[in-house]
Amino acid sequence: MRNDDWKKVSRLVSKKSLWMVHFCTGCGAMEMPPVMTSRYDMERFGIAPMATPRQADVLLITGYLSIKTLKRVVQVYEQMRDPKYVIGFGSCTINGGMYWDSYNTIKDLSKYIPVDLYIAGCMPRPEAIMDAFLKLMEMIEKGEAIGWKKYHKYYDQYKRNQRMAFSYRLDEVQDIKEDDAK
Amino acid sequence: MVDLIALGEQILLLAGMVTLGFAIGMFFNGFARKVTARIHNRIGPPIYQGYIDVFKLFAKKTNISHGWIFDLAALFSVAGITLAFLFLPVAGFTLLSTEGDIFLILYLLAIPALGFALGAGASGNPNAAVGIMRALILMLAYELPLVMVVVAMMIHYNTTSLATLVQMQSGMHWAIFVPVFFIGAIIVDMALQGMLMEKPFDIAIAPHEIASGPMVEFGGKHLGALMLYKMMAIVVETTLFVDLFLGGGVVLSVSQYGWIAYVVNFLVWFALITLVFFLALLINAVFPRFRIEQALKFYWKYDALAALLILIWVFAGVSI
Amino acid sequence: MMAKELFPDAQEIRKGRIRIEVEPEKVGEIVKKLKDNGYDHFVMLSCIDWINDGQFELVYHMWSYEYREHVMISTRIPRDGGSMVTLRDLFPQIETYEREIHEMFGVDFIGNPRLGEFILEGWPHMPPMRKDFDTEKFVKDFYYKIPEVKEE
Amino acid sequence: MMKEFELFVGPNHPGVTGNMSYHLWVEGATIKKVETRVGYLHRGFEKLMEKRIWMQNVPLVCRICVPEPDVNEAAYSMAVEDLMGWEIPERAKYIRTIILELARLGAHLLTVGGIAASFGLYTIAQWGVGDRDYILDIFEQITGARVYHIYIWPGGVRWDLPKNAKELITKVLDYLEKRMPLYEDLLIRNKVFIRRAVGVGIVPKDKAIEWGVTGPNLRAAGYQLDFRKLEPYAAYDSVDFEVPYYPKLGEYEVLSDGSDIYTRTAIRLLEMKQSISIIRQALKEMPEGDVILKHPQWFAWKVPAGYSYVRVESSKGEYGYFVVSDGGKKPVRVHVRGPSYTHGINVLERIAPGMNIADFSPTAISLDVCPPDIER
Repeated sequence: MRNDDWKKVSRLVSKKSLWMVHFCTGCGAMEMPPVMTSRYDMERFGIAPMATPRQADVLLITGYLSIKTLKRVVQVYEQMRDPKYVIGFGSCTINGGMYWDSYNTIKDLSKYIPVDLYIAGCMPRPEAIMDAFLKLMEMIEKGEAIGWKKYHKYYDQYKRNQRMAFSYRLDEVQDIKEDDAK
Repeated sequence: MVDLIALGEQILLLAGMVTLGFAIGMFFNGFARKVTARIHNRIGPPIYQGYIDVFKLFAKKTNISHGWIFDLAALFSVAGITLAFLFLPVAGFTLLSTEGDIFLILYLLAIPALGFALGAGASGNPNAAVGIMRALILMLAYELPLVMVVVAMMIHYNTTSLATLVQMQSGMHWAIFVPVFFIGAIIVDMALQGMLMEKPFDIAIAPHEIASGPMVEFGGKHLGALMLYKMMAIVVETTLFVDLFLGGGVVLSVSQYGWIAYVVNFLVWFALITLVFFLALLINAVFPRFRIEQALKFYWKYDALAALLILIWVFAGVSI
Repeated sequence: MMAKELFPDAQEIRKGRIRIEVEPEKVGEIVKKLKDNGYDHFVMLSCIDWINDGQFELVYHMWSYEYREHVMISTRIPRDGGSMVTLRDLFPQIETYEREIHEMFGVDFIGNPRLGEFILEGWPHMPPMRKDFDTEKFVKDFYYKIPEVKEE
Repeated sequence: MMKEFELFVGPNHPGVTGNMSYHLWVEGATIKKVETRVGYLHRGFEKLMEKRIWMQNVPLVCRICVPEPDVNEAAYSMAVEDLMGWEIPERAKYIRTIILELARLGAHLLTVGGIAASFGLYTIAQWGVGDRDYILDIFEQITGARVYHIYIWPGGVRWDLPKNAKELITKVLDYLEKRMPLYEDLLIRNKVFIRRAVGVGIVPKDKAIEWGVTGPNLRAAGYQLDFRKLEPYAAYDSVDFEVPYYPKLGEYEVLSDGSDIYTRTAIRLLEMKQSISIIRQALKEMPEGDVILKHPQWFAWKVPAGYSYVRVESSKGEYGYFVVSDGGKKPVRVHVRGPSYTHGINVLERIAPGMNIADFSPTAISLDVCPPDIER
C-alpha cells in the first residue's frame, strides 16, 4: 500500500515536469515554436524542450514519419528513460493522412512504437497541442499513460514490425509464423 | 559528553545549511526560468519548478550507466560543491570557513568541474568531449582574473581567510565601496558570468553547437544529481561574490543583537545573492555566446589586464 | 550571346523560356557553351519518365541573369539501362541532382562518384519515381499488411 | 589537441533546422569534411502529384516548404496558368502579392530568430516567433488556416479578402515596425553578435552564382538580383520597392566584405522593411473586381501539353516549379527546385571545411536551409 501511495505522489509531481525531445520529425514541428514562445508559452505547465533524448520524458512525433526517420525515432525512443510518453501529432500518425498513398511514410504509428495520445488535424493548432499535454498530464496522474510498459511487454511484436518497415519487406512475417508453428 | 553534544549541534547545523543551500539552489532554478521568461514576453513556469524537476528526475525508473566512473562523477560533483559551500561564510555563519582559506574554496570549486569532466569522458560521446574541453578552457580563462583580484584583496586586507575578510567588512565597510575594488567587483562579476555558465560564456553547454555538451548522455538520476550540482553552484558562486565584495551580507553584529542578527543577516545575504544572480540573468538574456577562443581572449586580455592593474595598484599602495 | 543566336533551332516556348532538344552526347558541350555565354546560373536537372516511348527525358535548366532568359536543354535516353555522362565539373550542384535522379529513376551517371543512397535508405524495390512503380499498390501490399500489435 | 573524430549534427539536434543531419569529420575543433544527409522528410510528393488531378495538387504543394507554404501554391498555380494560358484578374495579383509578402515576413522573422538562437540569443528567437504569430493570425482571418493556407489557386485566389483586411494588416504592420528597432539593437548592433557573425560562414563571392546560390544569400554576396524584379510575377511590377544588397546595407554598418552571417542577417532585416512597404502599397493600390477566373469545373480540367518552368522569389531564394503536361487530367511530372537544395548540400559542403564547429550551426541556419524542399 505504501508503495502505491508513493507511486501516486510520484506521478502527481512528475506530471508537472514534462521534458520533450527536441526532434522535429515532420512538418508539425512548425507549430512547436509558437507553442514554446510568448503566445502560448507551454513552460507555464513545466514543459520544456530538451536537447537530447536521455534527458527527456515525452517524444512528440510531429507528423508523418518516413522510414529513414522511423529508424532514428526508434533509437531515440529506446534511449529515453522510463517512464516515457509518446504523443502522435497530426493525422499522418493516425492513418497516413495526406500521405496515405506515399511509399515512404508509415501509416499507423502505433504499429511501431506505443502511442499514448494522438492529436488529430493537419496541422493541429497550438491550442490542440496544449490540450494534448494537459490530457497527458491527466493520464499520467491516473496512471493510464502506460505506453512504455506496453513496449516492454510486447517488445517482440514492435521489433518485428520495425524490422519489416526498415527493410521495406514483409518477409519478417513468415519468420515469425514459422516460429509460432514450432 | 559536552563535546559530543556540541559536535551533534555542529553536524545538525551543517546538515541544515546544506539542505538550505540546495533548497535555495532549486529556488534559483525556477527563479532564473521565470526571469528569463518575463524577458521573453512569457509567463514562465511556476517559481517552484526547480523542485519538481529534480524530484521527477530522481523518480525516473531506469538508469542507463556508462560504467562506474560515470556513476561516480555525478556524486563527485555534488560532493565537491557541497564541500565548497561548507567552507564559505554564509550570512555570518562561519560553518567550516574558519578552517580553510580562500584558495581552498577555489580548489574545491574546481573539483566538481573535474568530476563532471570524468563523467562526460566516460560517456564516450564526442559532443560531451568537446563540451568538457571547452568547460576546462573556460575555467582556466576566468580563474586568472579572479585569482588576481582575490590576491589584491588579500594584500589589501592582509588576510587569506574569507571569514576574516567578511568580518573586516562588517559595519558596512564593504569592499565594493573602496574605489579600486569597485573595479575589482566588475572584473569578478565578469568571471562570475563564466562560472555560472551564463551567456555570453555558456560555451560548454551550447545546445545549438554541441547538443548541451557534457550533459548529453546524462539522464534520470544522473541528470538529477548534475542539476543539484548546478543549482548549488549558483548559490556557492554568488555567495563567494557577496563574501568578497558585499560583506557577506552581514549587516548586524551578532554580539549586539543576538538571534535577530542571524535572521536579518540571512535575509540580507539571500537578497544580495538573488540580486547578483539577477544581474547575471539580465546579462544572460541580451547576449549571444562567445566562441571559446573569444572568451579566453576576453578574460585574459581585458579582464586579466584590469585585474593586473588593480594588483599593481594595491601592491604599490601597501609597500609605499 | 543569347541562346537564340547560339542555337538557331532552339524553340521559344514563351517569352524568356527557350527549349533545345539535343542528342545526349552534345549536352555537355552545349551546357559549357551556354555557361561561357552568360548563362551562369544552373537552375536544376529534371528527369521525366515517358513510359510509352520507353525513354527518360533529362532536362537541364539554365538561366542567364544578364538576358533574363531560361533555357531548357532536353535530351532523351533509353529507359532501360540508360546512362549519361556526369557534368559535375561544370556546376557543382549538378552532382546532387544526379544523385537524386540516380536514386529515383535509376539513371546511371558515368563519372559521378557519389551515386548511391541519398534520400532513401535500404530501399530494395524499383526506383520509386518510375511510372511503372505503383505507389498505391505498394502501400496496400506493404504498409497495410504490417500486423497491429496484439495485446493479450 | 584531440584527434580526429566524427560528429553527427542532427537529426535530433537543436542546431539543425528541421529534420536533417550533417555528418562532420572534425579534428580538434576544426571541421575537415561535411556531408549533408537528407531524406528524413521524403514523402514522395512528386510521385503523389502524378497520381492526383491538377487541382488536388494544390493542398499537396504547400506542404513542401513548411515555414513559407504560400510560395509553393503561387509557383504551382502560376505554372498551371502558364500552361493553360490564363491571365488572372488584377485584384488577385495584388492579393497574391500581399499574401506572399506576409509569408516572407513570417519566414524572415523565423530565420532571424533562428540565427540569433544558434548563437544563444534566445530572446530574439522568442520575440521573433511570438511576433510571427500575429502574421499567422492575419492568415487565419483571410484564409482560415494558420500554416497551410491553400488560398492561392490556379486562376487567382480562393476568395476575396475580408472587409476589414486593410485595418487588420495595417495594425500588425504598425506593430512590427515598432518592434524592428528592438531587433536591431539587440541583434545587429550587439557587440557579441558582431564578434561572432562578422567574417564567418563566407560563401565566396565569385563562386556564388556558379554554385547556384540565390535569394538573400546571393544578395549578401553583393549581387542585386531578385526574381521579383528580374521576372516580375503577381503585382511586383506595379509596386515600388528596393532590393537591399551588399554593400548597400542602409542604416546598418558595413563591417565585413559581405557574404557572411552578419550580412545575411542584415539583408533579411532590410527585406522585412521592404516587405512591410510593399504590403502597404499593395493595400493602397489594390483595384476592385474579381479575384478568381470563371474557369470550368476543376474536375474536368485538361491542361494543354507543354513544359513550363515558373520561379518565384521565396524568403530563402529561388523557388521553381517545372511542370510537364501531356494534355491529360494529371500532370506527367512536377519537379520542384527548392533553394535549400543548393544551399544545404553543395554550398555548405564546400564552405564548411576549415570552420570551427561552433560556427557550423549558425552558418547552416543563416543559409536558411529548410530540409523539406531538398527531399520533398
